Amino acid sequence: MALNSPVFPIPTGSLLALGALLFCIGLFGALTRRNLIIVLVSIELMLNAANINLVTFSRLGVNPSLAGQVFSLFTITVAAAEIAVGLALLLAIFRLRKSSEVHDLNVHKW
Amino acid sequence: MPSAINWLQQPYWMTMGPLLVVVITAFLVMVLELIFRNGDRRWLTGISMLGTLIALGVALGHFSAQPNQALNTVVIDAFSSVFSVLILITVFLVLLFTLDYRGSNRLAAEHTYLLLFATAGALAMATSVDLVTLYVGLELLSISSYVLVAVRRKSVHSVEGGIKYMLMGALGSAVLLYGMSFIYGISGTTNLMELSAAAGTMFTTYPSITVLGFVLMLFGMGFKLSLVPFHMWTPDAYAGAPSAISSFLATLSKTAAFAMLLRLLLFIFNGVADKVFFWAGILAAITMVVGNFIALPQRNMKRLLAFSSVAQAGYILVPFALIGASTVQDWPSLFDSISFYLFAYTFMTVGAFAVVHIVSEQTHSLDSDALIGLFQRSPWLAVALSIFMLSMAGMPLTAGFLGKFYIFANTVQLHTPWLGIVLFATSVVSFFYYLGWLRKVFQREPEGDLVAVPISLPMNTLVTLCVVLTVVLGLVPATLLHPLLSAHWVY
Amino acid sequence: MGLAFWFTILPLIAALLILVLPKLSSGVYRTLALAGGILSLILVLVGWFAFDGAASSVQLAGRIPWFTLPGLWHGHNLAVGLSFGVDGLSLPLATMTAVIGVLSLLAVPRDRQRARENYFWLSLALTGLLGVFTSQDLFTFLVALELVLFAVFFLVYLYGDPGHKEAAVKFLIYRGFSTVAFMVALVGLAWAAAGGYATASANAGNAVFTFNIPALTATLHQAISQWLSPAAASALFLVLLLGVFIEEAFVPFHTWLPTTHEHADPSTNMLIGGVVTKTGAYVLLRFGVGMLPGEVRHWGVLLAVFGVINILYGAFAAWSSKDWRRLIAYSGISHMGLVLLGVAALNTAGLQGAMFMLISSGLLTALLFFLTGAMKDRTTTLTIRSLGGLSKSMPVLSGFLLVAALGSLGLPLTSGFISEIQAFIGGFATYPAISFVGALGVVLSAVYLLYAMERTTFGPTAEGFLKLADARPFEYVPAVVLTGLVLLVGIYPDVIGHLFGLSAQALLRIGG
Amino acid sequence: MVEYAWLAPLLPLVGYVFLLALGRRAPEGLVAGISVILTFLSFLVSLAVFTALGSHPDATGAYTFRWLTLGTHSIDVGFQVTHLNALMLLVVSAVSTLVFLFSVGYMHKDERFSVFYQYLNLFVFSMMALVISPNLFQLYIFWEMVGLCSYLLIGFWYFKPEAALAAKKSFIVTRLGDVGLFIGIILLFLSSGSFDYSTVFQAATSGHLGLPWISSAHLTTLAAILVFTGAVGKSAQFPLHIWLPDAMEGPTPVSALIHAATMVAAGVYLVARTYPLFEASGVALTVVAWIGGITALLGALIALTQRDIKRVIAYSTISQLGYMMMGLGVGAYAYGMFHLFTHAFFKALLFLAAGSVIHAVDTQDLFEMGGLGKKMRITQWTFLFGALALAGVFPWAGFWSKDSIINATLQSGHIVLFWFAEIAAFCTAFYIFRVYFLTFHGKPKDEAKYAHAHEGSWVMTVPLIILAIMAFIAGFFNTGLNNYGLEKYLMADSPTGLIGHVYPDNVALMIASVALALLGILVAALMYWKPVISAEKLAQSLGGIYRLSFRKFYLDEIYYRLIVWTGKLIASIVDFFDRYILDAIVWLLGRAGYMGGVGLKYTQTGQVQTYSVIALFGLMILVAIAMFHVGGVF
Repeated sequence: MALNSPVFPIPTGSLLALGALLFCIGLFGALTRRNLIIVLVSIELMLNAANINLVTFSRLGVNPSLAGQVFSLFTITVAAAEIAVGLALLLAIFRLRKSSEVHDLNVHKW
Repeated sequence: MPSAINWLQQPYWMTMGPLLVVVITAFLVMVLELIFRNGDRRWLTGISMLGTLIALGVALGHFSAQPNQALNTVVIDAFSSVFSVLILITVFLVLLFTLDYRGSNRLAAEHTYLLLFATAGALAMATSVDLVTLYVGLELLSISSYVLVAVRRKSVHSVEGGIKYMLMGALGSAVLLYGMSFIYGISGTTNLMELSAAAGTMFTTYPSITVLGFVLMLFGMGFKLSLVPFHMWTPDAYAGAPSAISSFLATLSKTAAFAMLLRLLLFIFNGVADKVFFWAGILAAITMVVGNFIALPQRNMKRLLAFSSVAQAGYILVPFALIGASTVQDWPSLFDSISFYLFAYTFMTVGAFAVVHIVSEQTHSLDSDALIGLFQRSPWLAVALSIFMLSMAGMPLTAGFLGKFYIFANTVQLHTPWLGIVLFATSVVSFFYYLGWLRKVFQREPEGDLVAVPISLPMNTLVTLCVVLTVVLGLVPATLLHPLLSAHWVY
Repeated sequence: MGLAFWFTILPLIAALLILVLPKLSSGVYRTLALAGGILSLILVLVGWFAFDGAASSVQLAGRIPWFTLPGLWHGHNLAVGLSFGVDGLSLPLATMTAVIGVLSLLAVPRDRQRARENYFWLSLALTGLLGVFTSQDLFTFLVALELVLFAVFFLVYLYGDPGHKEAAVKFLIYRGFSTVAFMVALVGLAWAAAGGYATASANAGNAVFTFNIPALTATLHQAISQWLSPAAASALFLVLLLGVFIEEAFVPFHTWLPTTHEHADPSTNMLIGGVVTKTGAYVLLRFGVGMLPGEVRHWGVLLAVFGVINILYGAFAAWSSKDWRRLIAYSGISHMGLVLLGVAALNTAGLQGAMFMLISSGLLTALLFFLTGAMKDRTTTLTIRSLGGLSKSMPVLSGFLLVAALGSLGLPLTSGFISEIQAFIGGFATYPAISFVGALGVVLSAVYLLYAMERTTFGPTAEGFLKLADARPFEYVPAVVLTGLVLLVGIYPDVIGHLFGLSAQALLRIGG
Repeated sequence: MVEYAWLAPLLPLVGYVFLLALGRRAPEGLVAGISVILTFLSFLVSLAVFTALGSHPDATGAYTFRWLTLGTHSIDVGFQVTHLNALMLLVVSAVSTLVFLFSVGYMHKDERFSVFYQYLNLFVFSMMALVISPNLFQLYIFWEMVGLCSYLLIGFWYFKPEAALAAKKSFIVTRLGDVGLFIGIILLFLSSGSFDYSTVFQAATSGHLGLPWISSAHLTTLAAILVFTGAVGKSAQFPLHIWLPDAMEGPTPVSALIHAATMVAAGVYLVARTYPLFEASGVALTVVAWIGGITALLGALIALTQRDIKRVIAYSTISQLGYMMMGLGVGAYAYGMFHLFTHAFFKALLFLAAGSVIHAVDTQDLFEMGGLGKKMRITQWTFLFGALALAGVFPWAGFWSKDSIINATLQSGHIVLFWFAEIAAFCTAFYIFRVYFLTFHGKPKDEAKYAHAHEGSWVMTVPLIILAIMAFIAGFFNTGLNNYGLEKYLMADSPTGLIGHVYPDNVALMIASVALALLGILVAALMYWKPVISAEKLAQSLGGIYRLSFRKFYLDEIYYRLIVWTGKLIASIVDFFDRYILDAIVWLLGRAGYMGGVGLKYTQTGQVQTYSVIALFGLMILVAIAMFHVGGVF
C-alpha cells in the first residue's frame, strides 16, 4: 500500500520494509547464532522492528493516532525487562555450565 | 473534599478490583520479604493466599454486576469474571502447592510475589480490552514465569528450562507484537471495541494484512498455549521447573492465554471468522494427534504431563475453531464448553502434578516406575491419581468426560464433527498412557520393601480439593454449568 | 421415582460404599457387593410384576434432572436427566444382566487377592450394564457404556492368567473405539432429529434437540421423512454399524474377544461373555432398527452376509481352537452372527429370534464359563487335549457342562433352539439363499461342541483327574440357576416371548 | 379315551423325574420297579387308545395350546392321535416295556444302573411325544430329543473311547439329516403359515405352497426331499447309514429298543406322517423308493460278512428299514407301516436274544461262540423264531409284511427295485442263519467262555418268549384271516379311506420268496452247520467282492476323506487366518502408532534453536496457506 503523505517524503512502504528487514535479521540471528547474548540481542532487534512499525503507523497509518507511539514506549520498557531477566538467567547458566553457548542447553531432551 | 470523594467513587475501582487487590498484595509481600530476611517465611505465602481469596471474592461479586468498563481498558463481563475467578482459584491452589517446599528444598522467597505478579498479568489478559494492556499483561505473566521456572538458581535443569522458555517466549511475544503492529496500522487504534467496529472494513480493504496479523498473533499465542508445532519448549520447561511452577505453567498461563486469544478472536477477527478460524481447527487437530502420540513412549512423569497438557490444549482449542461456523446465539455454549473444560483441566492437572511431586520427592526419581506399588504405599494418593488420570482420559462421572462431551456436542451442532471425532479418537489413544500409569500404581509389590509415602498437610488439602472438585464437576456439573448459563457473555 | 432407576443405581451405591469404607476383611466387601446385586435383582423381579406386558411402551420409568448443557442447538438448553426405564426388550435383558451379575459376584473366589477392587469394579460394571439396557437418555446411555468399558478393563487387567494385562489393553483400545463410534453416531442422530444434516430444500419445522430416547425415536422418523438428507442417514448408520461390529466382536473386528476370554478370570468371563458382548447387538436393535430402519433395510444384504460369515467363521474357528475358553468365545461369535442375520431379516420372527438369541447366548456363555472355570480350579488346565474322562470324577459338573453344550448347539427344549429357529425363520423369509448357507452352522456347532465334550468328559480318565472333587455346594447355585433359566426359556419361551414379540412389532411398526 | 392319550408319554416322564429325584445311587429294585410299572401302564393306555380309535375312527382331533407367538402366527404344542400314531404308540410302549424288563437282568450290577433307566425313561417319553405330536414343530423338538437320548445311551459306557466316538458320530451324522428337516419345516411354515400337518397338506395338495422365489410344485418337492433327508439320517438310510453299526457300542437293550424297534423307525414314521406331501410331489416318492431299495440291498450285502453279532443285526436293521422306505416309496403306505410293526417285534427279539448271548459269554465275535444251544435253550429257540421271521419264512410275521412290500414293488412296476428286494431277501435269510448256526450250533470255539455261559434269569427270558410269540403272530394282523384289519385301520386316517395303494396277495410271488428264503437258509446251513462248503475258500474265491462287503464298501473311509478332512482343513485355515493375519494386522497397527510416538519423541532434540526453527516452519506454512486463502499478497 503506497500511501504517500505530502509532508514526509519517505514512503511508508520503505519504512515498513525497514521494519520487516530488521525483523528478519533478528529472527535469523535468534535462530542461528551460537552465543546466548547475540540471540538476546537479535530478539531485541525483532521487538524494535515491531516498534518501527508502530511508530510508522502512528504517523502514516490509515488513520494516524498517538496510540502507536504510546504502545512503542510500553514495548521498549517491556523489552528492557525481558533483557534484564534474560541476562540474569544467562549469568546463572554460565555459573553452572561455564558456557554461554546455546548448544550447551541440552540437559533436557526426549 | 468532594472531588476526591467522587474520584474515589469512580466505578473503575470496583471494575479493576481483583487486579488491584492482587497487585497490592504482591507489593506488600515484596516489601515484607525485603524486611524479614530470615526464618521460615511461609507466612508470606499465607498473606498472598489471603489476598488471592479477597480478590476472588471481588471477582465472584462481578458475576452479579452489570457489564461495564473503566477507562476504555478494563471491562467486567461474564467473560472476564469467569476467567478471573478461574485464574484466582488456580493461583490459590498453586500457592497452597508451594507451601510444601520447605527446609532443604525451599524455593527462593521471590517466588511468592512473582506468582502474584504473574497472576496480575494473567488478570490483565483476561479483563482488558486494549492491545497495549493485553501485551503488557502477557509480558508481565511471561517474564515472571521465566524467572519462576529458573527459581532454583543452583540447578541446571531449572535454569536451562527457564532459558529455553525465555528464548521461545521472547521470540513468540516479538512475533505477536509484530502482528499487533499491523493490526494497529490498518485500524489506527489499539482499543478492541473500536477495532471490533472497524474489523469489517479492515478486512475488506486489507484482507491479507488482517490475516497476516492474525496468523502472527496466533503464533505468539501458540507458544503460550504450547500448540503443536510451537510446543517443543513445554516438556523441557515443565521438567526443569519445580512441580508447583510446572502446574502453574500448565494451568494458569494457559488459561490466561486462552482468555486473551478468545478476546482477540471475538473482537477483531470474528468478522472474518470463516476465513481465519479454520486454521485454529487445523492447529487443534494437529495438536491433539501429536500431543497424544508423542506422550505414548514417555517415561518421565513430568514430561508426560507436559505432553498431555499439550493434547488437552488441543481439545480446548476445538471450540475456538468452531466460532467460525457459529452465530452469536451459539457463543454461550462455546464459551461454556471452553470454560468448563478449563476448570476441569485445571483441577485435574494441578492434582496430578501434586501427586507426582509427592511421589518423586519420596523416591527422588521422575521415572514413572516410581509409581509402582503406590496403591500399597498410600492408597489415598493412588485413588486420587487414578481419579485425575481417568478424568483426563475421559472416564464418565469425572469432570473430564463431561467437558469432552460438551465440546463434542458443539462440534456436531456446528457442522465440524470431524474435529469431535479426532478429539475422541485421540483420547482413546491417550487411554494407553494414562491407564499405563494406573497399571503401575495398582501393580502388586512385595510388602517388605515398601515405605508409606509421607504427605504434608498442605499437599493433602490440595489433593483433596482437586479430587473433590474433579468429582463434583463430574457428578454434579450443574454446580458450574448453571452459573455459566446465567452469565450474560457478550459485552 | 421409577423402579428401573433404583435397580440400575443400587450396585453403584454398593460400589461407592466399598470404595469409601476403611480397610476391612474381604468378606465384608463380598457381602456389600452381593447385597447390592441381589437387591437390584429382587427389584428387577418385582419389576416383572409391575410391568404391563400388553404395552410395548417404556415403563417403570423415572427421571431426575441432572444438569443442563447451556446453549446447545442455537441457544436452546439441552437438559440431561438421570432417566431410566424398561420396555419389552430391555426388561428381560436387564433381568439377565442382574442374574449373571450376581452369579459372577458369587463366582469370585473367596480367597481372592485384592478382593476390594474386584468387587468394586464388578459392581460398577454391573451398574453400567444395567444402565446400558435401561437408559432412556442418550447421555446416561453413553456414560453407562464408558463405565462398562473402564470397569471391565480393570477386571481383566487385575485378575486372570498370564497375559491378561495385554488382553486388557487390547480390550480397552478396541472397545474404546467402538464407544467413540457410538458417541459420534448417537449424538449425530440427536442432532439430525434437531434439524441437522437437512437437505437444502427441507425445513426442519418442529425439530427439537433432545437426548430423551423415546422422544428422539419419534422425531427421527419425522426427520427421515421430512428433512434428513439420505447421505447423512447412511453415514450415521455406517458409523453406528462400525461401533456395533467392534463392540459385538463381529468378524473381522473380533480378535479382542478370544484374547480377552482366554486370559480373563472366570467370574469376569461370565460377565463379558454373558452381558458385555450383548450391548452392541442391543444398540443395533434399539438405535439401528429402532431409529434408522430404512438404512437397515437398505444395507440388509450386507448385514445378512456378514451374519452368515460370522456363523461359519466362528464355528470353524471354534472347531480348531485348542482351549475351552477360546472355543466358547468363538461359539459366542457364531451365535451373534445369527443375531445379525435375524436383524437383517427385519421381520418379527427375525427380530424376535435375535432378541431370544441375546438372552440365550448370554445365559449359555455365562454357564459355560462358570463350569469351565470350576473345572479349571481342579484340573488347572482347559486345554481340550489334556482333559478327558471327567465324568468319572465329577459327574455333576460334567452333566451341567453337557447341558450347556447341548443348549448352545441349539437342542430343542433349551433356549438355544428357540432362538435359532426363530432367527432362521426370519432369515429364510427374507434371504433364503444366504440362510441356506447359514444353516450349515447348525451342524458345525454340533461338530465342535461334541468334539470338545468327547475330549473332556468322555473317554478314559487320566490318572491325575481320578481324585478330583465334584461340584461344591455353593457351586450348585450358579449352575442350577443358569441351567434352569436356559430350560425355562426353552420349554416355555412365551415368558419372554410375548414381551419380545411386542417390542419387535413396535420396532417394525416404527420401521413402517 | 383318546383325549387321555397324553398319559402315555407322561408316565415315563414322571418316571424320569422320579428317578432323577432319587439320585444316581438309588437301589436297583426300586428303580427298575418304578420304570417297568410306569411303562407297562403307558402300554395299557396306548392299548386303550388303539382300541378306542378302532371303535370310532373319527376321534382323531388335535388337542393343542399356544406355545409361542410369532408375529401373526402362533406355534402350538399338544397332541393328536391318528390311527398311525396309535399304532406307533402301541409298538413303542410294548417293546419298551419288554426291554425295560430285560434290562433289569442285563444291566444288573452296573454302577450307573439308575442313570440308565433315567435315560431310557426320557427316551420313551420323547419317542411317544414325537409320535403323537400334532405339528411338525413339536415333532422336530422330540425328534431331536430322541436323538439326544440315543447319544446319551450309545455313550453310556463313556469310559470306552469307541463308545464316546460312536455317540458323537451318531449325533453328528443324524444332525446332518436334521438340518434338512429343519430347513424343510421352516420352508413349509413360511409358505403355508403354519406348522400343522393338516394346513400344510391342504396347501400342498391344493398347490398354494409357493414362496416369492419358488413355485408351489417345486417347493413341495424341495420341502418333501428336505424332510426326507431328516428321515434318512434318523432311519440310517443310505448315504447316512454309517452311524447305526457304530451305535452298537451302546448296551444291547438300547440297541434293541432304540436302534431296532423304535427310534430308527421314526424316519419311516415321519415319511408316513407327511405322506400327503410326498404324494403331492411324485419326484419325492421316487427318491424315497430308490433310497429305500438301495439301502435294503446295501445293508443286506454288508451284513453277509460281519463278524460281530450285533453289527450283523444292525445291518439287517438298516436293510429292513430300507424295505419300509421302499414300501412307502412305491406307494404301499400300509405295507410299509405293517413291516415297521412286525419288524419292531422280531428285530427287538433278535437283539435281546443276542444280548442274552453276549451277557452269557461276554463277547460279540461270532467266531468265539458256538454250541451255545445246549446251554441256552430258550434263547436259542426264541432267536430261531426271530430269525425265521426276519428271513420271511411262512407263516412268521416277517413273511407277511415283507412279502406284501415286495409284491407292491412288483405290482407298481419298479422292476429294478423288485430285484433289489429279492436279492436282499435271499441275503437276509443267509446272514441271519449264519449267525444262528455260528452261535448255537457247532462246537464251542472258546472253551473258557463256553464254560460260564448260562441262561439268564426270568426277567431276561420272559421278554424273549413274549417277543417270540409276537414274532410269530404279528403277521396275522394284516391277512385275509382278519380281513386285512391293520391296513384298514391305518387307511381310516384319510377321508377317502385310501392312502397310497394296496394290492391283492400274489400267491406265486409268495411261494417264490419263501423258496428264496429257504434257499438262503440252506446255503447258510451248508456253510456253518454241516460244513459242506468252506466259508474261507468261498471268501478267497471272490476276494474283491468279499472284501468290499466286509469293509462296508469303504463308505466310512470315503466320508472321512471327503467331509471330515475338508472340514478340519477349513477349520485350520480359518485358525491360521485368525491368528497370523487378522491379529497380526491389529498388532502391527498398534505397533505403528507407538512407533510414531517414539519417532515424534526424538524430535525433542533439546536444542532450543531447532525448536524455534520447527515453530517457524509452522508459521511459514500457516502464513503461506492463509495468504493463498485470502487471495494474493497486498
